[in-house]
Formats: sequence, structure tokens, C-alpha cells
Amino acid sequence: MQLITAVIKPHMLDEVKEALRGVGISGMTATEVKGFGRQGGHTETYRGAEYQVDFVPKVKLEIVVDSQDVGKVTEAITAAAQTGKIGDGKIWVTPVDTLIRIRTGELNADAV
Amino acid sequence: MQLITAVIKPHMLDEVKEALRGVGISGMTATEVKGFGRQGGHTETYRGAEYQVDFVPKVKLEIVVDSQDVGKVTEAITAAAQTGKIGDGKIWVTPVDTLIRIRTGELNADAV
Amino acid sequence: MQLITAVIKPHMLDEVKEALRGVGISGMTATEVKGFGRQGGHTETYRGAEYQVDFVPKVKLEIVVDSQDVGKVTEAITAAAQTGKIGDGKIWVTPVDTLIRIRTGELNADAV
Amino acid sequence: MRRKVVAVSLVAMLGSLLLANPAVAQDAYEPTIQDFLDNTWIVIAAALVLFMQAGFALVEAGLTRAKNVANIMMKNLMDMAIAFIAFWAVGYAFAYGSDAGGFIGTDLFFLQDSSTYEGGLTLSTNFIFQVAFAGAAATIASGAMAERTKFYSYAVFSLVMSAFIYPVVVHFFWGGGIIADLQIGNAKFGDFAGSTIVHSAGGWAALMGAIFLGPRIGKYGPDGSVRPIIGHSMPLVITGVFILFIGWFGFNGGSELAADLYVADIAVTTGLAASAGAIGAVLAIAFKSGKPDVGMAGNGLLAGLVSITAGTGTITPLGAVITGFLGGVLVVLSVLFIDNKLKIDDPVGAISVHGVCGVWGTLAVGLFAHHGDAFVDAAFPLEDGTEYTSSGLFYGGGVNQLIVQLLGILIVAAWVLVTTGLLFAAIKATIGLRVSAEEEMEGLDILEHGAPGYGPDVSVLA
Amino acid sequence: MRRKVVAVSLVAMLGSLLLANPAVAQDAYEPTIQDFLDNTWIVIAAALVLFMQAGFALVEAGLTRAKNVANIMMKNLMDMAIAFIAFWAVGYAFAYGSDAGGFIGTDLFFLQDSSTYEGGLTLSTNFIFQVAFAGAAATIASGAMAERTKFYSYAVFSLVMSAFIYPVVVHFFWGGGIIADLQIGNAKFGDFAGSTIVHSAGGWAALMGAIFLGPRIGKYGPDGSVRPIIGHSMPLVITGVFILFIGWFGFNGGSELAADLYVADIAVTTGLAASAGAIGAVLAIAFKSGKPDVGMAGNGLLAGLVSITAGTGTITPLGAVITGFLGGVLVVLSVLFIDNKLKIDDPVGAISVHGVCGVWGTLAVGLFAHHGDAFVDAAFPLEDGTEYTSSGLFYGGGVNQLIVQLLGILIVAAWVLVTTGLLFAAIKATIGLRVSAEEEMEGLDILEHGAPGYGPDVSVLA
Amino acid sequence: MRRKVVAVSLVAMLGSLLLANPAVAQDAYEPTIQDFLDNTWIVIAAALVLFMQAGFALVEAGLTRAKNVANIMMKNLMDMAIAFIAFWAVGYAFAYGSDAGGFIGTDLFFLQDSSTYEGGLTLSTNFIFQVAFAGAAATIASGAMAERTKFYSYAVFSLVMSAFIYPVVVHFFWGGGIIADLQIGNAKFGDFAGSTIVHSAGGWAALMGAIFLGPRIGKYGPDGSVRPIIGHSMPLVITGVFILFIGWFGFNGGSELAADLYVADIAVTTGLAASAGAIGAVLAIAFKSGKPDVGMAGNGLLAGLVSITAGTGTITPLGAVITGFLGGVLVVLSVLFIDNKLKIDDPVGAISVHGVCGVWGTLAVGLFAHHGDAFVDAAFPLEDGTEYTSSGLFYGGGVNQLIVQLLGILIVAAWVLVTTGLLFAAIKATIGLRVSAEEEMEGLDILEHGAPGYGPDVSVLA
Ligand SMILES: Nc1ncnc2c1ncn2[C@@H]1O[C@H](COP(=O)(O)OP(=O)(O)O)[C@@H](O)[C@H]1O
Ligand SMILES: Nc1ncnc2c1ncn2[C@@H]1O[C@H](COP(=O)(O)OP(=O)(O)O)[C@@H](O)[C@H]1O
Ligand SMILES: Nc1ncnc2c1ncn2[C@@H]1O[C@H](COP(=O)(O)OP(=O)(O)O)[C@@H](O)[C@H]1O
Repeated sequence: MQLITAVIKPHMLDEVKEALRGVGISGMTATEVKGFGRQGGHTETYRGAEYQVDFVPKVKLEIVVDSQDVGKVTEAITAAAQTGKIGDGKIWVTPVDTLIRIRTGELNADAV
Repeated sequence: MQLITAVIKPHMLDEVKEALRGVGISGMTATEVKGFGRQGGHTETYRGAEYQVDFVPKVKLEIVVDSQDVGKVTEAITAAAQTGKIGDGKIWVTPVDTLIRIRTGELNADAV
Repeated sequence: MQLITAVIKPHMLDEVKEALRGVGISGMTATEVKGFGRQGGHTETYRGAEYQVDFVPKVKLEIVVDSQDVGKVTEAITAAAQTGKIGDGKIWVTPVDTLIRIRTGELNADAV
Repeated sequence: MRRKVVAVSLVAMLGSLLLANPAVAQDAYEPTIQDFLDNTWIVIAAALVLFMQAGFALVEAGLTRAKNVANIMMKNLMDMAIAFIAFWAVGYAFAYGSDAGGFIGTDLFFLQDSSTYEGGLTLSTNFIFQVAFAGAAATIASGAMAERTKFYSYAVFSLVMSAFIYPVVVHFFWGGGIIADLQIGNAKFGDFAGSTIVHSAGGWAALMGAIFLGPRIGKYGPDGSVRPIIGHSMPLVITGVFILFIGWFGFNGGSELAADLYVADIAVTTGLAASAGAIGAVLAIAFKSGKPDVGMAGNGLLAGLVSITAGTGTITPLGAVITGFLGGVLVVLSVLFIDNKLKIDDPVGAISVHGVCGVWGTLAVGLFAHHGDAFVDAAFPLEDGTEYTSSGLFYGGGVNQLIVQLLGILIVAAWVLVTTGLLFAAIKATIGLRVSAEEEMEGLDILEHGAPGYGPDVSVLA
Repeated sequence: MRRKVVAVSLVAMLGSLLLANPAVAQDAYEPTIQDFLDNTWIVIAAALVLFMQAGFALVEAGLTRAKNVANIMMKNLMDMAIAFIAFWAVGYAFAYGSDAGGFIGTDLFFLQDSSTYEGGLTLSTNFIFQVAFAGAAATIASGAMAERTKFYSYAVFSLVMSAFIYPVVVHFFWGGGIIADLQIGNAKFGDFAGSTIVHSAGGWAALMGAIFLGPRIGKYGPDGSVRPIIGHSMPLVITGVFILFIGWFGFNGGSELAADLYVADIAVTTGLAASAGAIGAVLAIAFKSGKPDVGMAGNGLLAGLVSITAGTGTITPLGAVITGFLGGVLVVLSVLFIDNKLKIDDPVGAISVHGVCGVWGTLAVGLFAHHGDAFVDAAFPLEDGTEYTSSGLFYGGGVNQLIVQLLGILIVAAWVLVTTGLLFAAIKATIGLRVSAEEEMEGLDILEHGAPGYGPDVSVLA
Repeated sequence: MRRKVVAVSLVAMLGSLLLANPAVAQDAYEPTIQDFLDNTWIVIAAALVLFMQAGFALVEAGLTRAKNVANIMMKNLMDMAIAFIAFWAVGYAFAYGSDAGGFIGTDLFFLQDSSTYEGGLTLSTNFIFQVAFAGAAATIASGAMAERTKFYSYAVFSLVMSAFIYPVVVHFFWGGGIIADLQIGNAKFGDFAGSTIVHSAGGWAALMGAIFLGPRIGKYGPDGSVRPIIGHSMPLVITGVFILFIGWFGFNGGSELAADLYVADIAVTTGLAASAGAIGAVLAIAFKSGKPDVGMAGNGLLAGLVSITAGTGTITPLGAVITGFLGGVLVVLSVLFIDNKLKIDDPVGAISVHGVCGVWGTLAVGLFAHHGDAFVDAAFPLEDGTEYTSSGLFYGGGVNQLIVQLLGILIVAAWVLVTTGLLFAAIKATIGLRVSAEEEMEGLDILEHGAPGYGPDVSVLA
């Protein structure tokens, strides 16, 4: 099993979710995160004083999948999350030893 | 060392925390997340218009443990987080190369 | 590639961010989390009733780096995040199979 | 612009319901400027009292959880709306209509009035001021019943409360009923602005509601341990307290029912008691738990207000400070006792603030009554022939005033506890009173009202 | 402390702009206590109406998203400030200055007045009360234009609205212009406190603004599907509704322009209509969608208020309940129709509450007008020679009143739709009306005003 | 209901403290309707001014961080409560008691008054209005001392401020003390509603508090760089501003101390100056930083209000617009200067709004005084024998008025700076003034008051 972690632009979440459904993904976990990267942040002014905001809002998706599905899933995400503008985000894939479904105790593939 | 990631129902957090304490876990990191899965979401209506909410609130727990403890920890979580209803969540286990305690620089087992 | 996950005290975020910039890190993802550990929580009182708060606010940083950079990055974080007081946090390092830049589809080192 | 007299006289000629008009019959008597002043002041006071509804809503919303915030606001909005219609249709009639057996009024339904205006407050003025009180009486229970009551069931309660239960209480006293007739020696029952008539009545209803509902899930551990459920917003609470504070100047000051020089005296005792109550509560809670709890400070200020409401017209400034301070201390002890000992779950302390302090404030008249107000006769001959003393125990008035106060309190308590008890039992047996456990956990906003009180862009948890 | 008369007479002597003073010329006539009472009441009423600005701000803020909350609050703050200056400089003059062709006023600029006071309301009193209405008229559009309008462009709109467009509407009727001259049989146009003059005028501007802007990104799917955009805070919405509710007692009650006994009658019809409106809307939306929507309940209460604003002085309590209730039902149907069928994006329902219910309330006078108010003549001879009936259709007054009401509505609609249409077109063609898509997505707070409306320590999402 | 005269005359007979009653001695003189009207209006005005306390609380809460929100609300609630008790016990006496050396009052403690009522405002009316001012004066410093002051230490400050420091300032002028005696040529000091007496006094205390506390952690970098600390809620800020705005109609309008025709004139200058202030500040900050900052717009409106407070009775509408506009510009420059140059950390801009603009507004009287008010004599013979001119420099009144204004400002500044300096030094040396660095970082809500101001279900960060 593998864990696919994708950091995307918040407003792309719906598109990505639909894309994942399209490739048969039935489950995922989303987290609101803040990203620091090439995209850079922006300057804000409060009561006349300027300040720099380095972290921009992003959404992180975690999806545990069967190793053989990794390719299609990452492609689906890439396709759906791409705006072409800097800051589209990253995907990284990490190995998973075991996946357990709490409700049933099922393991790995059965637990997805 | 291994990293145990568990996604559970928010109101089970206390029970799970106590269960983990019970098996000698002295540290963990919790994150508010939103989950998409078989449980499905629900429909809401606002000013007469219906809309679908796909993501339901969950809590994600991350616990780095000695490899030999993985079994008892996952069992403890499964036992404590189980309601038997769809949506109880998942646990996945991933390998950890190194664990460092920032305060002391201690490594791995000593850092837990 | 490796994924470095660091859980630090919230008010150390700026220092750590600068330290990472210092060692040439150009990207990271931050999440607000709550930590349970040796630091313990604190007691609060509301309308005369005492209660225990076990989880304390922390910030989790995730940084995917070239394997060869792991050492300097973890050192940079440790150095910057250390206050010496209990609760400074942890760093754990996990293997990454692939890193993808969504915008370009670039892989691994090129995607950082 | 003043209207042609013809309009007035015309109006005076009309009778049937559809033609009803509160301004009816102003032809006989030529209103004086004092009439205009009195009526204008009372309308302004009514607006201040109606504003208190927002204060109740905010205090209750702030002391409960984010997942139920829309439901709480909605309850406070709708019980005011319901009270307005119900009190217009029948409530005002039950309260102030021609007395039947000292128990209930029998005319003035839909504000139909055949009498002619002879100065003082018009029917419209009386109604707009009294309906604001009805709304307050109904909404008090809302806080004690928060976070677990079905919306429609609450609406039914507030309808019956403002249409019948509260109006009858009003009739007992202000309507010239059985409590107005109470007399022991020369002492007659005194409750100037409603410590008993409005607040304790609401408090008893709140008590019954909380008992019938039972505590919120997780409030008391299986081992009987008490678990605080933290309110989600102190800024909402304290803003609500400030609104209630200024609204109370209309509540007490308007109860003079005239724009005379006593209004300012009332404002002074009202403000002093409120302030002393806040200070008393802060000292008490800090003494108990080591911390000056913010919500308790708010409860304390309200406790001071409720405590002085009965005696605001008859108690001196110093008496007001003492009454309010003790009210503030009392509310803390009461909240802790009800929560820890009785294990009745009252999320906002409504029972303590309105019920317990309503009782205390009414008794305080028996202790501190100093000069006469509209009800308390401060001067009368004593057994020993001496004259012109105050009726309060501490001013040599003896215990008569205290006893008569107690009697009034008990009558109201009995009436409200019984009627609301029957009402809640009936609701429970029919449409049900409490939401499902699952709904309670997810929050009432989504399941009762369809959508969260805070949008998806605001991170709040269930 | 009362001032030396010398000061007064001095003032009376001054003319030039720099020396202008609204208190001018109070030497001739010796003011009576009734004058003092009337003026004092109207100043208090003005404060209540000005407070409504906070209500508008909170309702609009709560029904929109957190990322735009500072922008909404700012718009409501600044359009009041702009209205004050603009209405003082020219607006009041256009509205109440000496009539030119029934269209516009031509003097009283900068409140320069050479006439002498002869009792009633002073120029200052009239101004402070009327400027509060101007602020309200201007701010109504703000909600319909929320979350996508450039701040400076909105400021320009609100300047022109309060300086010219609205004042002309006022002149049409209250200023003695063309609408005041309307007459059909004995029926003259009646709009006591501004269902048409203030609310529908604001509603038409809101409609134009929403059309020129187009819907918010994501509001309507490419397939034409309707996607709700959830408001971020119901507590803000309902708090705003409560503030508007009590402010309305100043709005309607103050429109009597005197402290007489009718003020209380007006307060009664106002409160009843508001309550019936809330109940009507809750029943309607619950029937439509199965859930008692909280925001809709708030809209319903406001709808009841807007609906009774025209007839508050001439409609009976029962008439007010019916008018308000139907207003509440209507606002729900209208919101759904505008959103689902017309696909005009009005985030807060301003077009329905103020426009549609403003029209309904004005027509309601034609149906329910019962006794006379400052404008509606309740008594006149009918063809058949009978006398002294009411002008409302349901009271045997025939259709004349209804027709004249309709004419007034149409004149205002035509004027406001045309002028605001031209205005928005001009703004769009010059400085632009709508923010960039990127800004809209990130939120107006940061890009228009520099910083988020909720600080970085409060987790809200774009 | 009006009370039996016996009650009154009884009251008149009582003397001792326990028997004290502000209504004392109304038997001699038969109050007129004007008396009733005046007293009623001032009680209403007092309620409006007391409501301002909520406005202060919300503005301060919104401009600071979520972790300290309960503490800020609590401070504003409790300093009002403390002010009430302290001003009743001794404050009012020090302010308005029989003069001793032009410095302080010496009787009326606990509102004990042996004099008989002879018309005008009663002691109760005067007290309720003046105590509201005392609360305001005390609470101004709260904002400048936000996010780092120990709760109990702040309580001690506000006790001394409202019991002694502020009352003495009042005595200096309104109490007939040294400032009232100032005269240069024919010019006497003028401060109608308290630009200097209330606002600059509060502003100076705020300045001292901020200096003694030092800046919040992280406000200024080691390199002296200035780091903005973003307020957590603009909706709270602007809601507070609206509340302060309408409260100010009571603040300024009530200061006429009578219900006469000048009240409306005052309302006009008050509203115009506030609006001009908001516009001035928005233009100034947009010019400075390119963005119309929302908090600054709020500060600007308040700056306009503070600026016109001294001259509201003597300045023309145009003068008010100029005074308010410049106040709005000034507040922006002052905030930036204090923050960037002086590096004094005033989280809400209290020093600039109340201190700086309080001074400006007082000086503005010297420039724009046009007609007479209760203090400024607008008409007097000039050297050249001409008569009846205004005292303002711009109206040919020469510099006398300006100079006397300056003297009054300096006296108040000296008194407040010295006394609050000693007070803060004493507090610092004893119980300590500032919380620990750790507490400051975690937030005052949990460590000072026991629990967070926003519940655990609301995600806010330390
Ligand atoms: N090395 C990294 N480790 C973890 N997350 C990263 C890393 N680099 C970037 N990110 C995440 O990806 C987001 C987008 O990256 P950025 O460099 O801004 O643009 P792009 O994705 O186009 O390269 C960042 O906001 C951050 O959340
Ligand atoms: N493949 C997955 N990868 C990551 N998280 C998942 C995955 N599937 C489910 N989850 C998480 O587990 C939660 C529960 O899963 P769900 O399918 O709803 O019920 P169950 O756990 O009973 O199978 C989801 O809400 C989601 O947060
Ligand atoms: N075993 C663990 N797995 C995951 N996170 C942990 C673990 N132990 C501690 N943490 C995280 O590290 C934080 C600090 O740990 P703690 O034991 O309190 O102090 P220290 O870091 O000094 O040992 C905790 O709040 C928690 O977020």
C-alpha cells in the first residue's frame, strides 16, 4: 500500500475530489494547511504598517491506495489540480506497511 | 520506529487517548481533518437551497512508536475507536527512519 | 527523497522558517496541530469548575527534501526550535518514493 | 405631523374586530402634554426592553457551543415574535382584562377596548411596554433549555408561556388579582418591575424545562463527575450583558409608567445594584475558584439587576448596593449548587439569575423597603401608635412586609411550576421535547435549521 | 444648562455660509414645551434610526463570507458618513427645499435657512431625522452588491444615491412633489414612513447593482445550477435583525414627527407586523425546504417591518398582522424566485426585503387603510353620498387608494431604476464596478483594505 | 403610577446614610412638566452614554487578539461597575460637592444632599448622567493597556481613576473649580461635553499606562522595526464604533442638560463631525499606505466625535465638518507617529483618538467658536467697541479664546499625567502592573480568568 499526499490550492479541492472519484477512489482525508514555497506570500498593510505573509492557504489530501493504483491517482490529481500558475502544489508518495479499517479490523486492500 | 496514523471520529478522541495512555503511549499529535469516505456526507439546506457536504469532521492522530509496539497500539486504537458504525476511520502504519527529540537531540527510542 | 516532519512550539515557527531558508529550503507545509506529551497540559476553570486540557497547541512542519539534505535540515530545525523547555517537540524522518510538482509534473529533486 | 381630529373621532366610532384600533376613543378627553410625555417615554422604554431580547440571545449564544449558535439566536428571535402575536391576541387580555376571581382577565382580547381614554397611558402604550416583558419572561427558559431542545417544541412552550402562563401571573398582581389583594397588617406585596412576576416566573419555567430535558450529553460523567461545557464566545456574552444592562433602564425606569422625577431615582438604584452584583459575583467566584470568571461577572451584573427589580422604587441607593451585591454572591453560589449538587444542567445560569435572584430581590423589599412606591406603602401606623416609618424590616417596619413578599413568591412559584410542568409533560408525550443524541452531538444548527450557524469558512467543531 | 438668549438672537443675525447655524432664528416665536418634547423625541428617534446602520452592517456581514467581512462593515460605516455630508450639503435641499416643478428642491443647501422658527420641528431636528433615512436608503444596495464590488466604486454610488437620487425621491412625496400631488377621486398617495420612498427606492438600486455586477463566482454552475454560498455567522445576522427591529420604532414612530399619542399606536402595528413577518417567513421556508432557516426568519422579520412602514399610521393591529405575515411569506417566495429563476445574485435578500416588500407594503395601504394618518385621508364622501369610511379597499374605500399607491410605486421605480442604471453604467465604464476574479476569490478584505477582517489568529478560510 | 405625596414628604424627613434617598426633598417646589421632560431626556441620554461602554469594549476587543478577548470585555464591564460604586460613594462628591479651593468638592458623598429641589435636574438625574461619563473616562485607558495588564492591577487603576483622578478634573471645570475661573479678556474656557475633561483626561491616563507597561512582546523588533499585531475581528470593531456613534448623541446632546431646541443642533454637529472624521481618516490612511484601512476608518469616526465634543454647542455645521475632518486626518498621523516614532504601543489608538483629538477639539473651540453655549460667551465688547461677535479666532474673536483653551488643556494634562504616573508607579512597585511573558504569550484569558474567551470548539490560536 502507498500513501499519496497532495498539497493543492484550496479552490481546486472540488475538482480534485471529483477526479479522484472518477478513478475509483472512495476515501481520502483532507487538512487545511499553510504552504511556504516559490509562490511566495504577499504583503498586507494594517493601520498603515506593512508586513509580509509568507504562508498561503493550501489543502492537503492524504489518500492510501493499493500500490498499483498510485500512477493513475497521482495523474488524476495532477490533471485536476493544475492551473499552470506557480503554487499549484506537490504530491509525494510514501510506503505504507499496513492499513486497517477500524470498524471491521480489515487489513490493507480490504480496508481501503 | 514506525509512524501510526489514525483517522477517527472526533468524539472518540478522549477514549482513544486514554486507551493509548493505557498501553504506555506518552505522546501523540492530533489534527482536525475532514474525511471523505463510505460514510458519505449529508445534505444541508440554506435559504431554501439544498447542497451536499461530502467531507465530515474527523481527528487524525499521529504516533511514532517503537516498531515492536505497533501491534498493541493499533489494537488499542481499534478497540477504543470502534463504534461499529460506518465512518469509524482508518489506521495506517508507515516506516520512520529517525525520530529526534528537539529539546535534547535524543534519537529514536530515546526520543519517544 | 525523504519527508521530514517536525512538531514545534507555535511561536518558534518564524525562527524555524528562517533557519530553513538559511539552509536553502524553498518550500514547506505547515499545519496547526495539538500535541500530547510529557509537557502535559494545564488546568482551566470555567464557571468555578476545574478541567484538564491535555492537548497543547503545536505547529507541524512537513518538508520533503533530497535524502542528502536530511542531516542539515534536521539540525537546522533542532537548533532553531530548541528552547530547552519540555515540549520543544519532535522531528521524524520518513522515506518518500516520489515527489511530483503539480504545475509541471517534474519529479523528485526537480520537483523540490 | 398631527392628524386631523376627524380621523380620531372617526376611529372612535368604530367597533368590530377588523376595525379595531388601539387609538380608539381619544375624543372625550383632551390629552395634556404630560400625557404626551408619559406615553412617549414609555414607548422609548418599551424599545429598550425589547432590545433586551438581543441581550438574552447573545448571552445564551456565547455561553453555549458554536454548533448550536443559530438555534439559540433563532429561539430568542422567534419567542419574541410569538409573544407579540400571542400577547396581542389573548395574553394582554388575560393579564389586564376585567378581573374574574382574582385569577384572570376576561376582556381586551385583540386589544378591543370600548372604554374612552381619560389620560395617562393609552392602551397601545401599555401593550407595547407589557408585551416586551412577556417576551422576556418567555425567553428566560431558552437559556436553561439550550443545546438539546427541539425547535418546534420550544416554540410551543413559548407560545403557551406568553399567551397564558405568564399573563396569568401578571394578572395575579399587576392585573389586580390575588397577589394584589395580599395584605398582612398594613403590608401589601411589592414587586415594582417584576423580580417575581417576570424573572422568577421565567426562572421557574427554566427550572422545569431543564429538569424535563435532563442534562446535555457529557455534562455529568457516569461517576457523577461534573464536566464543564465551555461557552464558545465571551465577547457575545458580555455584549449581551451590556445590552441587557441598558435595556434594564427601560425595564425598571419604564415601570414607573410615567415620566416623573422618580425615573432617575430608579435608574440610580438600578445601575448601582447591577454594578454591585458584578463586583459581588467576581469576588465570590474568585474566592471559590481562584479566577475572576468572565461569564460569572456577567451573570453577577444580571443578578444585581434582577435583585433590584422588585425594590428599585422603594430601596435607597445604599440598599440597592447591598441588595445587588448579595445578588451577585448568591448567583455564584446558586450556579455552583445547581450544577454540582442538584446536577441540573443550566448552561447559562438562567435559573440562578432569574429564579433565585428574582426571589431574593422580592424578599429584599421586605428588608430594605424604605420609601413608598406604586405598591409598597412606606408609611402606616404601627401597633405602638407611632407613624411614618418604612415597611422594610431594617427600617423598623417589622416582618409583615417580608411575609407578604414570601407569600407572593410562593403563589407565583406554585402556578408556574405546575403549569409549565404539565406543559412540558404534554410536549414530551406528544411531539417530544429533546432532540436525538446524534443530533445533539452534531449540533442543532444543521439538523434543526438546515445549515451551520457559522459558515464552512469558519473553522468551528461539533 | 440653558443658554443666554443673547446667544440665540445673535445667531439669528448671522447669514453667510461660515456663520450658518441650524438654530438660526428662534427669537421671533417662543417655543412651547410641546415643541421641546416633539424635537427631543425626534432626536431620540433619529438616534434609533442611525443605529439601524449597525443592524444593516451585521445582517449583511453575517450572510456573507468571512473573507469579506471587513469590507461589508466598512461599506456600511462609510456610506453613513458619506450620506451625512452629502445630505447636509445638497441632499436635504433637493429633498425639502422650495419646490421646482414638483421634481426637486432648490434651497436649504448646507442647511442655510432664512425663515424664522414658528414651532414644530427645527431645521436641525428635521435634518438629523431625515439624514438617518438617507443613510438607510443608500446602504440597502450594499447587501445585494456584497462580496464583489470595488470599495471606491461603491463609495461613489452611495455618494450619488444619498446626494441626489434618494433626495429627489423624497422630494417627489414628502417634499411636496409630483407624488404628493397624485390624487384619484379623494385618494392621495400614502407612505407614512417610507415603504416606497426609502425601502423600495433602496431595493431598486440594489436590483440594478446586482444586475450590473453579475453573480459571485461559483454562485451559478455552468449548467445553470444554483449553488448556495453560506453566510459565515448567524449570530451576526440575528443581532443585526434585533438592532433593526428596535431601530424601526424610531423609523416608524419618529415619522409621526411629533410626540403624540399616535406614536404608541404606530409602535404596536410596527411590532406586530415584524413578528407576523418572522412567523410567516419561517412557515413558508419550512414548508418549502423542510427546515426553519434562521437567516430567512431574520429576513421575514425585516420584511414585516418594511411591509408595515407605509401603513403603520393608517392600518389596524389586525391589518398589520396580516400585512406583516404576507410580507414574510412574500420575502421567501421572492428570494427563491430571484435566486432560482431570475438568477440574480443577492447575497442577503435585499431586493426582496426592501424592494418587493416595500412595494407590497405600499399596496397594503390601498387594501387596509382604515383611519387617517398624515397623508391618507380616511374620510371622504363616496359617490353614493355616504361619508366617513376608510379609504382601504377592504373597508369599502374602493380601488382608488390602491391605484394611487400603484402610481406612486411606479414613479419611484422608474426614477431609481433609470438613474441608478445610468450611474452604474458610468462607474463600470470608468473606474470599474467589480473586483478582479482573483481578488474575489482571495477576499476583498485583504486586497481592498489591506488586511483580513479576522486576524491571523482566527482560522477562517478564503 | 405616580406615588402618594406622603411617601415624598416622608422621604424628605430622613437623613442618615441608611435612609439616604436621591429623591429627597421634592416637597417644597412643585416640579413643572419641563422639569419632567428635562429629567427624562437626561436619563435617556445617560442610558445612551452607558451603552458606549459596550462600544469601547467591542472596539478594543476587535483590535486585539483572540487570546485576550475575554479579558478586554471583562475590563470594560468591571470598570463600569467599579466606576458606578466609586462615583456614587465619593467621585460625584469630589466632582460636584461644595468647592474647596477650586480643587475638589467636599460634600454629597453617597449622594447625601440636604438641599431642597428647586427645579431642573434632580441629584439622581445628574448622577446617572455624570457616572456614565466617569465610566467612559476610566475605560479609555483600557485599550492602550490591552493584552498585557494584570486584571486586578487594572481594576485598582480604574477605581482610583473614577473615584478621584477624574472627579477632580471634572471639579476643575464643571464643578466650578480653577478651570471654570480661567478668563482671558472676555474669553472663558469652553468644553461643552468633555473633549478635555473626559477624553483628553482618559487619553493622558492611557498614555501613562502604555508607557509604564511598555510594548507587547514582539511589537517592536530588536532592530527597532515595527511589527503590526493584527486585531482579531473587524466586525467587532465596527459594531463598537456604531454603538459609540449613537451613544455620542446622548453624550453631547445630553450635555445640554435640558430638553431644549439646542439638542438637535448639537446632534447635527455631532453627526457631521463624526462623518467627516471617518472620511478624513480614510483619505489620510489611503494616501499613506494605499489602502483604506477599516480599523482606521473606525478610529477616524471616533476622532471626529472626540474633536467636536468640546465645541458641539458653539460650532456651526460647517465648522463641525472641518473640525471633524481634521480630527480624522490627525488621528491617522498620530497613530503612525506614536507607533513608528515614539514606539509607544497603543493597540487600539486610544491615545490618539481621545488624547490627541481631545486636545484638538478643545483648541477648535478657540478657532471656530461661533455662537454661545453654556460656557463660551459668544458675545462681548471688543477693544474697538464693536459688540456681539463670536469668540472664535476665525470669526474675529481674536486669540483669547484659543489661549484660554490651551491653559485648560495644560492644567488637565498636568494633573492627570502626574497622578496616573504616581498611581501606575505605585501599582508596579506593589502588586505589579504587567503579566508574565509566558502568560502574555499564552493569552490573558486563560491565565487571568481561567478559561479561553473563545471555546475549544472555536479554532483560534495563541
Ligand atoms: N519541499 C517541500 N516540502 C513540503 N511541501 C512543499 C515543499 N515545497 C512546496 N511545498 C508545498 O507546495 C506548495 C506549492 O509550492 P510552490 O513552490 O509555492 O509552487 P509550485 O508547487 O508551483 O512549485 C507550497 O505552498 C507548500 O505547501
Ligand atoms: N483511502 C483512504 N485514504 C485516506 N483516508 C481515508 C481513506 N478512506 C477513508 N479514509 C478516512 O477514513 C474515514 C472513514 O472512512 P469511511 O470509508 O467513511 O468509513 P470506514 O472507516 O468505516 O470505512 C474517512 O472519513 C477518511 O477520513
Ligand atoms: N510519540 C509521539 N508521536 C508523535 N508525536 C509526538 C510523540 N511524542 C510527542 N509528540 C509531539 O511532540 C510534542 C512535544 O512532546 P513532549 O513529550 O511534550 O516534549 P518533548 O518534545 O520535550 O519530549 C507533543 O506535544 C506532541 O505533539
